[in-house]
Amino acid sequence: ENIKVGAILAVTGGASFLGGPEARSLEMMVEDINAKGGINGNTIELIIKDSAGSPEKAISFAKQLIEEEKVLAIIGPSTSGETMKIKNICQEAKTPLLSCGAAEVIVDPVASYVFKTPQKDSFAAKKIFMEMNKLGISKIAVLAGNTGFGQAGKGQLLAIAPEFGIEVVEVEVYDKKSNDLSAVVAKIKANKDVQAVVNWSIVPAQAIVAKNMRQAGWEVPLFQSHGFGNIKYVQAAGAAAEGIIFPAGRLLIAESLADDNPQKALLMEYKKNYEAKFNEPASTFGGHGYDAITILAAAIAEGGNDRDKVRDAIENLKGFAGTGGVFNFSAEDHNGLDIDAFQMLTVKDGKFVAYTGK
Amino acid sequence: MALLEVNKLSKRFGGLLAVNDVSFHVEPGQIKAVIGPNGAGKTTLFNMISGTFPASSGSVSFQGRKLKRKKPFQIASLGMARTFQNIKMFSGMTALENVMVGRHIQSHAGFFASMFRMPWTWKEERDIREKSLELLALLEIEKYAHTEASSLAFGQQRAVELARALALEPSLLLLDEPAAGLNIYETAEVGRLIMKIRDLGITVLLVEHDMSLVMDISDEIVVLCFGEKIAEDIPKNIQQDPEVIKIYLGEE
Amino acid sequence: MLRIRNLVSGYGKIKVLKNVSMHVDPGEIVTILGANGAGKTTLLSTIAGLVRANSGEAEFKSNNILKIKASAIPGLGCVMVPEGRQVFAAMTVEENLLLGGHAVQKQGRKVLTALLEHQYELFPILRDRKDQLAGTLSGGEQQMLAMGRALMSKPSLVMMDEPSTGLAPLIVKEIFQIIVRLRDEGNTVLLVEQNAKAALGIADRGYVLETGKIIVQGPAEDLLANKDVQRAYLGREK
Amino acid sequence: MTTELFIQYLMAGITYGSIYAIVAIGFNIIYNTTGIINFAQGEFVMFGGMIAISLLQFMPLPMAIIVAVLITMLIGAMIEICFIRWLKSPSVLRMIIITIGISILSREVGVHVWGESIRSLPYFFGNEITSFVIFGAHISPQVLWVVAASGLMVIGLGIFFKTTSVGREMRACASNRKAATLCGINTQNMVTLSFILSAGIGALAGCVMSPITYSQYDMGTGLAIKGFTVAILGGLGSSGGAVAAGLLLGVIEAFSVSVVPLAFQDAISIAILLTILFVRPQGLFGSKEAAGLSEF
Amino acid sequence: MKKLLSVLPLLALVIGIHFLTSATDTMFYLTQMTMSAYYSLLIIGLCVLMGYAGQISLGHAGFFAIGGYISAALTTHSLVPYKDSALVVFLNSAGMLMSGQDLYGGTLLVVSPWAACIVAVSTAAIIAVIIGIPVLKLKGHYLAMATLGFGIIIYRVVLALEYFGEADGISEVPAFVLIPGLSVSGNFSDRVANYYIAWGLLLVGMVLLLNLIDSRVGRALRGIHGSGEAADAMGVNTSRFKLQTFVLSAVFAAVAGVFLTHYNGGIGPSEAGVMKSVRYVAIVAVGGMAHLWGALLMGIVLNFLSLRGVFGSYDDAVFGLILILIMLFAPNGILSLNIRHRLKQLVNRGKQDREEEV
Ligand SMILES: Nc1ncnc2c1ncn2[C@@H]1O[C@H](COP(=O)(O)OP(=O)(O)OP(=O)(O)O)[C@@H](O)[C@H]1O
Ligand SMILES: Nc1ncnc2c1ncn2[C@@H]1O[C@H](COP(=O)(O)OP(=O)(O)OP(=O)(O)O)[C@@H](O)[C@H]1O
Ligand SMILES: [Mg+2]
Ligand SMILES: [Mg+2]
Repeated sequence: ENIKVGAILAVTGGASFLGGPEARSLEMMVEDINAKGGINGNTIELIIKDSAGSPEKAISFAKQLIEEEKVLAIIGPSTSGETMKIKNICQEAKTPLLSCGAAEVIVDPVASYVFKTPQKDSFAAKKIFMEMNKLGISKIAVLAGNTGFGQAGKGQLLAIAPEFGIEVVEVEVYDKKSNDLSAVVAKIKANKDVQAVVNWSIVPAQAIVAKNMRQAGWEVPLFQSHGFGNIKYVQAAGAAAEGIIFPAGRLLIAESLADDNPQKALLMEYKKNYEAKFNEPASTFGGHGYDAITILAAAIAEGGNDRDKVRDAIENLKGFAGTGGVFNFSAEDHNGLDIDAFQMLTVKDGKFVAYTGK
Repeated sequence: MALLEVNKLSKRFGGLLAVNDVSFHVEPGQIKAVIGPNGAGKTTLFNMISGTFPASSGSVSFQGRKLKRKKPFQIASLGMARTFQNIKMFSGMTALENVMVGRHIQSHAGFFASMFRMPWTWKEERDIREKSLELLALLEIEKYAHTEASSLAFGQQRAVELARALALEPSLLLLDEPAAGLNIYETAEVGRLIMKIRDLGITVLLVEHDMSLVMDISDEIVVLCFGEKIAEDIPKNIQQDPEVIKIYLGEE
Repeated sequence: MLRIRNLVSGYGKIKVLKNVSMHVDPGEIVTILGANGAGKTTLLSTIAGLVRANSGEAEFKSNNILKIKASAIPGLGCVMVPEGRQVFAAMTVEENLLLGGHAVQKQGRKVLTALLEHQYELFPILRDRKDQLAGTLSGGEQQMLAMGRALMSKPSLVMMDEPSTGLAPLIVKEIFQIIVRLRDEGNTVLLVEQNAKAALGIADRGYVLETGKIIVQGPAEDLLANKDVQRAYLGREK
Repeated sequence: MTTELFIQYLMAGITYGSIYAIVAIGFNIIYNTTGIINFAQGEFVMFGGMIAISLLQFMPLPMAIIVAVLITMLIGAMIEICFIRWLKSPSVLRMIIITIGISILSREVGVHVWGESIRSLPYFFGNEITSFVIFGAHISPQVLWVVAASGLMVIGLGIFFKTTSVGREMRACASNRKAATLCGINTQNMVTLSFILSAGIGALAGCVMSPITYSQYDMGTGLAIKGFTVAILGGLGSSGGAVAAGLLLGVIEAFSVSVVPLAFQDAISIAILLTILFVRPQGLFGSKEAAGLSEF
Repeated sequence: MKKLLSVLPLLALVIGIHFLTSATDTMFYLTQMTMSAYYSLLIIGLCVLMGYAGQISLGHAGFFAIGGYISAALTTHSLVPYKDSALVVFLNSAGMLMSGQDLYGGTLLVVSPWAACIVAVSTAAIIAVIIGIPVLKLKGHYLAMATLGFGIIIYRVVLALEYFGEADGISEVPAFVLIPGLSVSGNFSDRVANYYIAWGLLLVGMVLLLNLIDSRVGRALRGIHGSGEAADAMGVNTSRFKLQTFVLSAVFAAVAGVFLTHYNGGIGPSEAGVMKSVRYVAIVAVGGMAHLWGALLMGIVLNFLSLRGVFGSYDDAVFGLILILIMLFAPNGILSLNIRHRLKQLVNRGKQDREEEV
């Protein structure tokens, strides 16, 4: 039997650095699954629709995939804004959706057919704040890109900071296409209270923030979000990337994990295969796609070609190791990751390494 | 009372005084001509009268009303129509449609009435069409009614422009070089037309370099030179005015 | 100097010129008369390369000009003063004139400056307006500018398309004097005019073009005396 | 505001401003010969940067930049020859739509050749964290490269258009092509030349700014919009105007962060520009007459 | 009357498509047909502005967004926290509010869609008047830039304001109940009704615009396009007509925005983007500028193809290619490629040639 799986990803457009690796990971994994004889003898037919990050397209594609292609489930979209537009559509049509969007509203409140694979922003924020507590930092500046990711992260940072006794003294949102942020860096640098900067975005401007801070001769710690999980940004920021601290899944430091880590084997394999096939470094974004398709595959193995059964199977999945962490889904938790999914990393000599504190 | 009164009108472009303190008036039913060397300021004068740009100083009254700060379309709707030295057709529209635009101020249908095609607009549309066809017939170009105006020959375009101006049912018609580019037969034809227009009760003020036309049809002539009025008189006297001969007409 | 044989030309499917043959010899003024739409402008434009000929021959100083790009023709010494006022509206008068000197630019600045001076002498008004944008000149001034611009390239053949249109009588006379003067200085002029009488008055020879065909040709005096020409183009005496 | 902060903002403004100015000048060059706005101008900047980055693997930096500029010029010429040259008297809107199409296609070429990721040239001097200090403000030396490069281009082009005959001829083509032909000017070559020139300038800009702003396949659109805004505000066709307007926009942007949230930066700066435009409809340095005479 | 007749074939076609799809069990096509119809409503409005009044607008996505966003925000942001404020009480008693329950059981008190629609469209109209007065004084490229600037400002504002959902846009917009039993919503069950609502609106718009251009006002507009100065001299109040047309097209755009937003159940910033505006202008141009039918045709076809994702990741590339090809080979728009006319011309030419030979 042929099982159709739909995917709506921002392969082109402003969010292509998410959708691109996601789509490639999906293609690679589906090829892999089918080459191994499919799931219980069923091959998977993957239909990728490129939304270019536009919600209206995502809506159109969701309806198309559900009714016309009658897909079993939909993977994606890449961004939270798009996901939120089709959340109800999938829910109404009782089609499982495995979003690669970051925002927590996707799974909170829980819609029974909607899941997401990227780690929760709130955990990333908490992880950062925990680190700050250790370093004795209490006054920070928050920068965010004007993407859904940046917006959600900024919201979490502002909401959670008081819990950790941290005061946010400056907040700025920059354009996702910004190509120089020296003015805004100068502005927050002028506030002498600022002890550290948290930058939350998924766009290349992350590297620019780092550069402009260091060029300004400003040496306070720079924290980034898990959106920094792409070695290309480190290369782009060059010398300025050194010492950046950020939470991320363990994909980026797979080599240095202990051998008994449940994620290690699959991380190494995914990384190796991806890098060999596409000749570019693997990123955590591609990992979100990888997680979505492997979770779905596991659920199909359980529930076959039946939307409801697959939904139930995902909800019952426990202890499932993915690139983002170990997933434990439940009726209340449609993300399934806890704060341990994150590990604090830093950049040393142009490479990601585990952060061990000062 | 004069239909049009031009009172001490001046226009300055940067350092250039294109029109300098010019006064004259046009009586109802007259054909009045403005002549003068190239660059004397005739077109500039016309532009100020019709409101295309404001005068630097001086005033224009039309039908006893001051035209200060009035926009061209407001002046047009008071009953003053004009043609242009370089013909300005509405490109992309037929000759008939060109003339129909001329009926603009004589009709009323606005945005909503037009969009919803109110019943009362039907009659108005019909009237506009009929009147325009009449005018085309008057100028003997009815056979080009449905030809695109800007693809017509030069002379025919002039006729369309004239018909369009007449469609306003103006009391004063300003003509800027109506015979330019026409041969003598066509020029004479234009002369006859202008007389015909006058006989309809329309006053005419024209700029023209073709002296055979000007001398034949105009009742009075104003001569401009370097922006200043140097003479105003009936044609016979102008023809003999030594200064006008010196700077404009030349010796025969 | 210029020799045209069986020229057929027009716009797309419309053939405006149907088998036109004519010639211009060095040092003469040749005028072409014709009603509106007869094809006079089309004839000049074809010679100037702006309109592609369908068939026929046109030879200028033993160059086959039908095969030459329009932009290369002024370099051979054949320029056209176009109908209407095709000045560079957004540029100054002096820049307009300098552009006219494109073809002689290679001969150096001196030559160019001298030519510029020459035009200012011919048309003193242009000197006064030399820094004004050409688009704001009066109709007559623009016409003079267009002529001056054409003369800047020291052409051996000047084609003028209705140069007197829109000009004051005095200036018209002046223009015609200039044309005569050009001839006297050894230039050759091909003149298209509505003002048939004045044109024939200064021309050596003339052609009458009607609906794309030459119907009468001959020395100017003959044309002036020709009954048909009189009836059609000269009209009543003033 | 402290002097230090003031200088910091000012330098940031000058950096953005110079970049906008160069793009705007690229627009002006083509506008001056054809009377159209080439919306693919931003893509020339992208090509310049991207090609130089790719070439860097085979040659030293100065070589890579020179070759990239030359290749981009070639691309400019190719675009003109393929899409523009053979059109007979195309309308302005038609040309604009064609250039928009070219811009979209160039972007697609970019993404398929170089992928969606960002790249950059190395800093000409030092690296990402090098900076020097004036009045307490920290400035990256690359900023000086950008400012110097744009300054040189502006002066060079100004001289070129105002005083050289080729420059004058290029402007004549914009004003009246038929008349230009009658003067013996090969209008088609002039147009090709203008594409080559503006492609070259765009490419050079793309190289000097790459270390600061990075290069990415879709960087052109944003630059084109800013450049277009600046070109209009300065008065189409005026390079001096482009520089003034570019610096003005850059400085407004830089200083605006001190009063309004960064998220509103563009909205504020463009609102200011529009206000200026309403007061001076021909742009800062455009002549009123010229604006009135060039119809759309 | 004649104009009414001219859209009858289109009406027949609309009904025909419905029956055809229902007979072949391909009703899902109606989803994208509905969405395209709304975009086309904007496009025909823009066509009158550009083709007939000769005024380019590179900011029309802005008006679409004003309509869509205001309607979405008013109908989704709950007024429960303010339910005792005088304004809310007044609105409620005026019947302009609507209460209900959200998907997860919370109570909602929001502005009713009819009221929101009226507010949204009038806001668009008022903004059009305010910016139209100065903007329409500009000409050519200057006008293009000013309208582009307006579009950017709107884009930035929706992206920066939390009220408009920043990067995520607004989701979970309720259905727009036009009359009881007939509502604009994306529910699968309402699809046929919505297809007819959208096309009904488009047809009415078309009739109105066709009436307009063939009237005193339409002639005046075309006159302005042909020669502004001459139109002025004919007594046409050019600035007023330009402004009225600008406002009219803004209203068309806003109405399209309101309806499509309710149909999609959400709106995102991509609808306000500059590239959208450029796209609309380009579609009008390839339709043939002063060619309402051409604009309509291209509006439907191009949007339909794009929304169906026919060209996948090459959507933009194909669009660019279409622009170039049509502008190179059919500069007067797609309808100038009229095959029958071409054939006729060929035949005629053949005849003519023969005549000439004789
Ligand atoms: N917008 C303008 N800016 C500067 N000077 C101008 C402008 N318009 C006209 N002029 C100048 O004003 C003078 C008068 O011009 P105008 O067009 O009125 O002359 P005219 O009498 O109509 O001449 P013609 O018979 O040649 O048409 C001319 O010298 C002209 O150059
Ligand atoms: N670009 C064009 N496209 C199509 N037809 C044209 C074009 N230009 C001129 N014609 C037609 O060619 C014919 C000859 O025109 P041409 O301009 O050569 O006449 P002319 O003798 O110069 O007339 P005039 O005295 O009015 O200047 C006319 O019927 C005209 O309509
Ligand atoms: Mg005049
Ligand atoms: Mg002619």
